[in-house]
Amino acid sequence: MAEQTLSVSLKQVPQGRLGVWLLIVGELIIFGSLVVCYLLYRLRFPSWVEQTQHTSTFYGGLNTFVLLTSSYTIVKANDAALKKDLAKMSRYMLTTIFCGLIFLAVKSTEYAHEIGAGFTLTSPGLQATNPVGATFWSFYYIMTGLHATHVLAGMVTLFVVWLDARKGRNIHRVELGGLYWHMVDLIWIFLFPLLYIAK
Amino acid sequence: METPHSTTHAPQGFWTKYLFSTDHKTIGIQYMITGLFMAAVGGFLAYVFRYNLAFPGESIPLFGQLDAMHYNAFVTNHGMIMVLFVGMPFLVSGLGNLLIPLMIGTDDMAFPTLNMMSFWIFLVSCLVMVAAFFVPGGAFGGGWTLYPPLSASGYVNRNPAFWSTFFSATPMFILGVALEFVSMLMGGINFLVTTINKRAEGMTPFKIPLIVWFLNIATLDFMVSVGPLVAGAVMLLLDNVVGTGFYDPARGGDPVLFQHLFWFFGHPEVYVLLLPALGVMGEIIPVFSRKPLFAYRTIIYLSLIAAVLSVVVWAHHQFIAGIDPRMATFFSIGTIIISIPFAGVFLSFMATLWGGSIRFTMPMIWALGFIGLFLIGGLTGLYLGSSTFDIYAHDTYFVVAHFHYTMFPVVFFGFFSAVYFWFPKFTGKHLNHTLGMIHFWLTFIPFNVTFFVLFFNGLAGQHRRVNEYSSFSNIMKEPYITFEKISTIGAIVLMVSQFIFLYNLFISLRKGRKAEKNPWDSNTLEWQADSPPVHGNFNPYPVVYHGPYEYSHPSSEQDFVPQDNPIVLKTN
Amino acid sequence: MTIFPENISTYGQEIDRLFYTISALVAVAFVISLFVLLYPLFNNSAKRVKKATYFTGAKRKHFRWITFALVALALSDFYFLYAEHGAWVTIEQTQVKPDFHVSITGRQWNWAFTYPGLDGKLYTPDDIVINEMNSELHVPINKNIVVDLWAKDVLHSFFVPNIRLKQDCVPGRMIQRWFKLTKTGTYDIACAELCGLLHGKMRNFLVVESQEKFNGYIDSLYKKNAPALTMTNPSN
Amino acid sequence: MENPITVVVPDKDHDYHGHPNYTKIYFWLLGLFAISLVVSLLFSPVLAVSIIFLTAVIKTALVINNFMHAKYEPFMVVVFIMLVVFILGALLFGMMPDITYSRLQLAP
Repeated sequence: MAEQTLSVSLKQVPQGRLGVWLLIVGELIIFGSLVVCYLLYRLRFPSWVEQTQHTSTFYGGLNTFVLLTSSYTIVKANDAALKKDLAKMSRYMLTTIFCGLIFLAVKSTEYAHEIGAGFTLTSPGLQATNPVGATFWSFYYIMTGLHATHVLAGMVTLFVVWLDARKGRNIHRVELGGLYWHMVDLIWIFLFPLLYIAK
Repeated sequence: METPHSTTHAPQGFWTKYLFSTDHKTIGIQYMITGLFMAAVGGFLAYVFRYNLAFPGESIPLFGQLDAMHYNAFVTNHGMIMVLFVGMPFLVSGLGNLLIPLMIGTDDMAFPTLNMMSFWIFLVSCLVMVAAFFVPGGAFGGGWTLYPPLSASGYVNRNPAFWSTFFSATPMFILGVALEFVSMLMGGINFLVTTINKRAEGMTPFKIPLIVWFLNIATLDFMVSVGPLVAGAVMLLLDNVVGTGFYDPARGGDPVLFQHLFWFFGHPEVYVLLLPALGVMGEIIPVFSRKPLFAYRTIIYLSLIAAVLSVVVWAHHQFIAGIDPRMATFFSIGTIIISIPFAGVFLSFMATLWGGSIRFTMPMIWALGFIGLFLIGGLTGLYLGSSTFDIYAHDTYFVVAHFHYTMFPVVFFGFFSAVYFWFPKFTGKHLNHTLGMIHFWLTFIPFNVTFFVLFFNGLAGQHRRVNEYSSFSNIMKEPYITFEKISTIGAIVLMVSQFIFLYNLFISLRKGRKAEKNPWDSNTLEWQADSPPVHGNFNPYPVVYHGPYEYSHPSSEQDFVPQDNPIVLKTN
Repeated sequence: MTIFPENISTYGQEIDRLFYTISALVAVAFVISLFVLLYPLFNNSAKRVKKATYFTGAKRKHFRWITFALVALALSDFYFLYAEHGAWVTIEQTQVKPDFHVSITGRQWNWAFTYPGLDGKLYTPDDIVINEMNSELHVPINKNIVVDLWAKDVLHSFFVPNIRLKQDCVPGRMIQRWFKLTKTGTYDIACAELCGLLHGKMRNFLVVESQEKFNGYIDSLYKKNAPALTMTNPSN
Repeated sequence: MENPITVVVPDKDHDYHGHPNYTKIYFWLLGLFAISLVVSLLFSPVLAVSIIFLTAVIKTALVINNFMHAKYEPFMVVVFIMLVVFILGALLFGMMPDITYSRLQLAP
């Protein structure tokens, strides 16, 4: 009897990783709800297709490439961390953060481009002629903007982790930062087709 | 035996011990005190507008005249404060923090610093909510459901000059709620990780006390259902502050979208509050019946089913909001079906009483009161789950009475049961029994007086959120005018009698009878720690051998077998 | 004292009947549950029963009673879902042939009524609009009246307790409902959805009258409004 | 008697039971990305959109399983991911009749 009850029945995930997984669940539902709202409106207004013509597949594609690469480098960093190869890990982490920087730079260029064409969060110019179309741009900015904020947050997190990890402290945090970073990548995997290539 | 951790590292200074503590017990008590403060705020708002309803146009003692603008603001804030700023800290954060580590036999939460942070964010969110009353233009008055376009555009009940600035009431209201969500999400991650990873050795899933199960189901339910509302609130905030058109029909937006997003969270939120309260009953009833909880595993399965169902029935709040009538039928069926698992849980609690040896202690009386009242609340839910009757009853006082019959027992009876039960554990002092009895009867009876008459007002067609019913002379006639007055007098007695509780807390803390380790002869692990538990809770960590509800087991001499007692029980 | 206000519509009776049906079921459930709750409290107090009986309810034999209760609950649930569905279809999903068609717009803070003009059609330039606080909506008795519900600014909810009809008006969509009234008189039209400062003052009247009186009212209205028919075509 | 609590030291004795070939996965992801780009330029919208979202789903599965090591995690983590899908599905199909298929009409 007593022997039987002493066994721990659930296989355990380390608590840090479990926490990050739960955070990811929460974040994915928030983003997913935005995507769902966008999808509902997109299906409601076939005329939004004109607006999607104005998003730049080039910038979007470039950013997809950058984020996929950064996902790859952070997973390699984690691999190096497990093998206790601190120099390699540090290099890969910095590459990832640099990829994040490139992403934000491309995003800013893209925003500048769109704002120059008169598409802003409220698109006052568009509202006069095509009020329904203006809402597409609200969605565009809220979704990409929130995503860019997460990229920034991920970069800061990774940087803080790197400060410790390069000296060999708290190496397990590389994986946690990496998990978060992959989530940012996942969201982009869906935003890219939704906003840039499904025209 | 090696000491697993030190119990002498308790922070000693005033600031670190009582304010910036990472100890789960301190944080839990901080949550509860903040919740009590917000309950006082919410209660005062209720008193003011309840008085105004019964005696329209008269000057309200302690307040003065109440105009329509403030009436709307008070009703709105009363709703939001009572649900998110009283219910959540009492039942989810407060009880969760106090009980989870103790009941699963560990020293603290998985992430103590995160835990402290979530409390401080919660405190900031409370301050934001209260501060919104003092900004130019007054607090937000668009209904606690925040329905756009009223909440999103300039058509609000306030001076448009104060409208679109960020530090006006609407953005503050949304911000306060958003901060509360952030705090609860952080706390929720903590609860789940703690329960999954930090259980004492031997505590298999079905040896976890019911309340820990329920707190975790509630937390998970909260975490997965709050996302859509966060997204919706971000869009609402942008509509409000920047002027986007997510909910503006002129720009293709749809106000019904926000209603969906709101109730997708709003309905599970009811269960987020209900489940911990049920968990409290699940702890109290077996202890004072001296019997195992009836069908412990089945209760857990039923509540898991209910938690899954709870996220697919949300549109029953919108039967007449212009949704597709065929969808309404679907959601009506879902709503009615969800009554079945909860009926199962309640009947199991009642079955626990049968064949028991019932001790009418204070916590038991509150628990029984809870079950009696929630019975009325749950059964009147059947009227409203029926989409056809909801055409008539929606947004009338029938709905108000119904959800006060569910929410008031859940939040306050659940909270009071918990306080009367665990007060000796966390303070080392017993509460005064006589004062407790007076408090119970002066809460139970006035509560029924306040809300039972409102069912009839609702059926007579009186709709809610109207500050002066005098303009509807066809609907508002005798005896409904008298009913309003009865309800208000009941509410005032109800509120005043809560001072007995505060007095009881105060006097018992100072002069109360000293409590032993396990005053109720209870099984669960928290009673095996000291009263009050030291920093670190257990030394050494307990090892669990039995389920939490082995009362009056035939093969044991004592009528209770603590979970960490290594004796072998014969099963028959 | 009657529970409900006087019913004047053809389908209001069904809602009242549904209420009594559910009440009967709920009363039975309430009495049984109360007995289950109170019986052990009197019978099994610690003074009378010194030692509790040990059973966990894990066995199906013990859980049988609860299973019975749940099945009974499920059956009664589905009984009244079945009972209510007809009324739901009548009120919400039925397209009746309109004898009289009127458009009602909720705005802050009154109901605006639009009658068809001489051409008998709504949304044409000769529509007659009545847009003031406490105004009256005149409808004929014993006729199918179809109302188009609109909202101009924020959410409103068209509520006439005596008809047992309530419907939210949502900006951005038109919602059609119908009723047929059986009794003449003046009744309240309220707004049941919080719509801002004067939500509580948003009260208009429904005047049900005979066809002759109603025709006279429409004629007088047309005479009075004829010079001021400058409404733009709302259908665009 | 040993310390009775299971102290979880993160990744101290954690083993992934082998690792996926990250480089291979990375090239798969890039390949799928290229497919979605090419498809969007060549095919008719309906076909293109279906293929694009198919690639997005495959990419997600690859990232979650390999980069996030979900395939080495216990069942619980899979349940969490399924919860997200369930919630978003319920939200989408619950709201679709009201938002997508309702006609936008402004009050006269």
